[in-house]
Amino acid sequence: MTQWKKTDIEQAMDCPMTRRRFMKWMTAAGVTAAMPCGFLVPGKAEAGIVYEGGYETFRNACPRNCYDTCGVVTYVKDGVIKFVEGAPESTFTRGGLCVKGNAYLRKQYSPDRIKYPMVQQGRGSGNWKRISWDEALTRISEKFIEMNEKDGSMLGLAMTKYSGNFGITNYGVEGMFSSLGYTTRMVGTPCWPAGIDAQNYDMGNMWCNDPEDMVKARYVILWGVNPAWCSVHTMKYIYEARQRGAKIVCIDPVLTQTAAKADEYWQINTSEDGALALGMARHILDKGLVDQDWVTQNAVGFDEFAGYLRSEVTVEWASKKSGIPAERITRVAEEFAAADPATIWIGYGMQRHVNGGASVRSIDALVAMTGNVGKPGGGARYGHLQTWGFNYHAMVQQPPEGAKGYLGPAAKGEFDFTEDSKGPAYANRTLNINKTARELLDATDPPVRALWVSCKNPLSQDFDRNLLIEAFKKMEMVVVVDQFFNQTVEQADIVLPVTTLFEEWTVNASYWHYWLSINEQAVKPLYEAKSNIEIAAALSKKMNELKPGSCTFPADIDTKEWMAKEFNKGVYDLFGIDSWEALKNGPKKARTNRLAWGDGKFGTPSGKYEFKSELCAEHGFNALPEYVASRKPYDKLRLLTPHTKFGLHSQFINLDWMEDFNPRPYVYIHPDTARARSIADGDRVRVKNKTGEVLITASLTDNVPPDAIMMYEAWFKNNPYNCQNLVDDTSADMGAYKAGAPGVAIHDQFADLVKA
Amino acid sequence: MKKQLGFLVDADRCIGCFTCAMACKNQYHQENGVIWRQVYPLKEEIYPHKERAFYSLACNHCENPACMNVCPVKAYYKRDEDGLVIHEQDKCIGCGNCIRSCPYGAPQYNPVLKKAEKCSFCHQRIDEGLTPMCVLSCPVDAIGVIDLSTLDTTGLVQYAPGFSRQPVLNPSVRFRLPRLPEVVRRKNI
Amino acid sequence: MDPEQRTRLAQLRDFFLARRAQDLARACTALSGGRTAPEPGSTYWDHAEFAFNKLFVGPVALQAPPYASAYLSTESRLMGEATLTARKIYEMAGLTSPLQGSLPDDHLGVELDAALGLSTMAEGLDAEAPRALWDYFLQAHLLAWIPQFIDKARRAEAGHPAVDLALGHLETWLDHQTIKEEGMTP
Amino acid sequence: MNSYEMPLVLFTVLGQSAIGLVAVSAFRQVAGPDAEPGRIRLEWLAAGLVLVAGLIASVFHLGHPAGMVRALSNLGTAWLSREALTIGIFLVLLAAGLILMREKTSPMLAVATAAAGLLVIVTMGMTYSPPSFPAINNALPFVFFCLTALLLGSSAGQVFAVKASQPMLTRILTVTLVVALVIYLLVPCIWLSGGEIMKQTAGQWLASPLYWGRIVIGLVLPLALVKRLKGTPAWLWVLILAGELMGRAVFFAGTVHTAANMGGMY
Repeated sequence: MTQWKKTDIEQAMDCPMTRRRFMKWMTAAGVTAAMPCGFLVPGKAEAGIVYEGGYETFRNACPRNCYDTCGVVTYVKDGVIKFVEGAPESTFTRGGLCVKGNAYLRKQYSPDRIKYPMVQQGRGSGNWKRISWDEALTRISEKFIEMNEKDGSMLGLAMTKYSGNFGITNYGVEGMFSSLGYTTRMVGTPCWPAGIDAQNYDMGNMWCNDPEDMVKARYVILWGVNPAWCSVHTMKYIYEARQRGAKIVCIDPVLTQTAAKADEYWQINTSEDGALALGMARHILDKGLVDQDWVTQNAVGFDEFAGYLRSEVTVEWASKKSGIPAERITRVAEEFAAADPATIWIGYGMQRHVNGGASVRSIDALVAMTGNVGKPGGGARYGHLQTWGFNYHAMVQQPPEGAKGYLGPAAKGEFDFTEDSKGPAYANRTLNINKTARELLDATDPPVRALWVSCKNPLSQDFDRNLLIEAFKKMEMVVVVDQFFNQTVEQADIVLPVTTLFEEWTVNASYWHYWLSINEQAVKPLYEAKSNIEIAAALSKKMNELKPGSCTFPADIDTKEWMAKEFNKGVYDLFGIDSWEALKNGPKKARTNRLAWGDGKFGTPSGKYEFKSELCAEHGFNALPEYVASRKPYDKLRLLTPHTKFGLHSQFINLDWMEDFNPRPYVYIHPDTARARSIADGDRVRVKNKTGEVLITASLTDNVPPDAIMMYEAWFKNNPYNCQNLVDDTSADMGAYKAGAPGVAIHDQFADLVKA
Repeated sequence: MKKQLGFLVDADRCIGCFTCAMACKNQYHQENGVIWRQVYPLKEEIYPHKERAFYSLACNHCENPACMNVCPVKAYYKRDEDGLVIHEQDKCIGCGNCIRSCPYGAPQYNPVLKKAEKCSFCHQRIDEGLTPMCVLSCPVDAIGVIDLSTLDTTGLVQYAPGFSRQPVLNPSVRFRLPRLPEVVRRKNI
Repeated sequence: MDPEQRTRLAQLRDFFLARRAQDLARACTALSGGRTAPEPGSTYWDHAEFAFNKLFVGPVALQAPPYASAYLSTESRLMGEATLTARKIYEMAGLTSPLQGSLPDDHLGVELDAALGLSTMAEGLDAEAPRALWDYFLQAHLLAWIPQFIDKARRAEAGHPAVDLALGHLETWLDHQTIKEEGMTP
Repeated sequence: MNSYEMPLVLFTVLGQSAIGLVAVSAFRQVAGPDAEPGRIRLEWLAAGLVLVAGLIASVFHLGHPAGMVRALSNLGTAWLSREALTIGIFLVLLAAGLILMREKTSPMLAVATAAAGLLVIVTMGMTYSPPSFPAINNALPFVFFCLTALLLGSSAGQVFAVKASQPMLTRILTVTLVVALVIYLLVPCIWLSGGEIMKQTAGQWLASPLYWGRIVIGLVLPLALVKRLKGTPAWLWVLILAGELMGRAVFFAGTVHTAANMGGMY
């Protein structure tokens, strides 16, 4: 709907006749002589491919860190994306996207995109100079080579990357680092590690049923999860389950949008989920509602667990701890045990506590003792990586020979499927990504000199932001690969423009549903943007130019070929396709592996569900899913910093379309708490704690309990708001076993606030 | 009763995710600030939990539309075959009378074109047998296309609380009211 | 358009297509007729480059995007209808951008370069078709967005004398086209 | 708060003032003391100019003024079209009056023009009372507009009236001022007992300095002056006009639209 008035000449321009008449005049007058243009060149008039309605359609996949990972159909005309839509073939997303997916055009064609490699004269000064890719890679390579000579290894180079872009070929960043030698890696994840470890101790792996089978459930407990905001496409299955007679219970410290859609909502005392689950387990035990056959056949250690319940746990104790009245606990426990099948969806926010892993184990135990594990419509749903069995060809690269590295065990991230390298004792130096600031500051011999940031926005997402600013100051060089000028690029020396999902070949799977989507390159990368593997190839070429043999990453690559190299027979069999080309006419669904533990063969050492896990004890935790106390408050009010529906971590919220619906951040306070501090709705308030402070607008609501305040993590375009000023880097209990580092207690933070 | 298309706003299924509002922007690229479909949170007097229940509303394609009646230059017409109220933007002189007179704020002012514009029920898509983009994009089927002449109105209400009662206009929209969860609050605070 | 105007246009094109300080220095010295501009390499031109990048290049959110469709589309977007119209106009004149698909065709530097080409062709004898095309490109395109762009660049927070110089010349060149237009002299 | 819509404020107030002038002068001719009715021609000319000024102001309100000529195409349902028509009729009659007038118009023409003026005010009243403004979705706009006409008609009329009929005009002015004062003080209170939107409208009006400015400068001060000076000074209409303009600005900006409270109480 542009405001071009259709002048007559414009119509004339549309019709080919005028163009032909014009061309005829051109040749006749022989004007192809010296053209004064210095930039434009004589054009060759071959017509592009034109499809029905003039659109070429491409298949893309939203690569964000989201349960739904939607398949996308992209409509391109004249090399410009005109329209995006959900892929209709997927029964999970059913042709729909979400508020963020529908805003993709504003990301792709925003004038604010980072266009060229640029270098900052003085970090944080805001003075940038444009440089060519060659110059940028030369500066970077010279720095890497200098570090290698000074330290004798590449350990001075650190990489921090996580879930900004889950396209599988983006593991080429890890591959680039491996090809440079043994480097320092920020390993682990702030997202879900404690829950992964818990489910590994209980069942041998994190594996959930196909969410589409939730319609078969007769009882659904949504425990600390908010699908109405973070998995909008799952809500229709929850509604369908209710349609068929299921009861929906939501347990969450905050009255979320999901809670408003449940039949019954329990406003639990934050981080006391373990106590509540154990209380329900004790009641089920007393009422003799345990599924004894299933337990004896499929589990070990139940008797010890029952002993623990009888001696240590009572419903009254659970009620006092969780704040939920005892008669409620007993009634729902009985309903849950009686319903067949019943399921519990365990959210990621729920395990971001110092006792997160233990809480997940006690909820798993609740599902197991009622025989709901391995049953369609049942299960302790958390997440899965069944559909991630790619080759990781981009990630697996060999270090240059003679590369020296770190002597000692190397932790592996949860997405690192490579077997443990049996080669020389050298390994990468792995630091805990959840303590990035502290680790970067404390690392010695060699200290971390250079930081490479890709698929991550540390200054919006990492914890103890003031300490992280100090850590950045210590770096001799910071290279950031990103699409927009966010708070991390602000502190970068060199920024490299990276492609959007429409400009690179890759493939995407989900950790929740069982669909697989290809991501075709729909348009040429705008300006001088390159995808992560193209950057790796270019860097390798420059490194070997300056110092032959210093980087083993292939120098020239074809990104489409590299995408195809990720596929293997396992993937083809799982999805019933013979080549990735089959994904060009729509996402495909996995044909098997969709019923977690359906065959009763668990991945635990005993091959059974382990109420009592020796492995867990070995790793320093309780063998039984015992109650672990929550963190002692270090300030007056609990501070919750969950996710907003308008963004995904720090992406999308800066787009002008999104600002129409989500213009500014708020801190949500209970009216009583606000009145005690004479704060009115809409007042500017200062939220402070030992870590830092945030200036923000107050919004009064009883959705939050009186002893807690809540603000959403987000990056607004020109707004210094950052909730990470308040979140310290205290670890969660579990997470090191499967994710390489313990999780982080994001919601175990406390603060106080005062009228600004 | 003649065929009259309208929107079914199922506030019980609606999760206030704004996908419909953004799908409309993705389809028509309106100017910044010009919003054809807006997702209105219900105030606490109507739904006790703040910003936890919504009405997704665009144009209600009324039976007796205020915009059409007050427009001095007849820039609106109501299609006979399905009762959709369509705005012919090239006739519009930007007097703002429709914007002032529509109780539901459907016509919006386009500051660049200096004209009014509003939701057209994606009538081009309706003519092709497709559904409007907002309806198609909703992940929980909380907006539907209904034909008032054949609609079974059980469980539906025309003037939901929070939606201005205008019987003279007779808006072609029906609501299903949001449910209330049984809330169990902590007692030990 | 007389030769003096044409060289001015070429200098403006070089200015807005500049990649680094030296390009800016060269273009500016040419624009100011070689008068005593500070010698290249001094911090004057670094600051010019910093301001130039804040306004037109990045990586910070642009204060004055130098692209037609950032002003002529419904939202400040790139690769909009205006870009494709510009591409079609170049095609009509047998021209194409070597960076088509990566650098939006309606970048100010590219459009000024096209203006150079089209206006030259329009000078031809029986050049009825090119004159119509040049006239359309000037009236319906250049005059539609460049004044808005100049205004936005001037009101922007980042600024530098070198940038103001170029904006001034761009404005005078554009006014010159309109005056000639009214006069309808060929 | 909506936008102040200054063009509409000027158009409505000036239009109504012109109509008031003509109506009062017509009344003076028909029912005034049989001495000569004063400088009628000048008065009607002034009224004409004021109305034209109002029309020019209204052009700035349109996104595309060129389309104004088509504004009559929806006479069937649009009060705005009817308003344009009645203004046209009023202008024609006014012009006729000016041309045919010797030292005063024929009473028939004077009354006809005044009637046309009243018709304009009726159509204006209907145009500005749509269902989207519950507080004024009634006859109130018509009442407000009549008051504006009478207030300015009787006060500005002094300038043209002959000595003999000035007391009559002063009486009309005083009565209208009192009525207006009562209405403008009473209406927000009535709204406060109405629906949510009416309450919000009352809140906006009472909180607006312009509302109180109009009460003091536009009504109370003139009333006091007329009482003390026992007559209407020739310049009094300036105060009244200022009051009316302030009042009309509140009328447009302070009246709450239903769309502003979607999802809230009604």
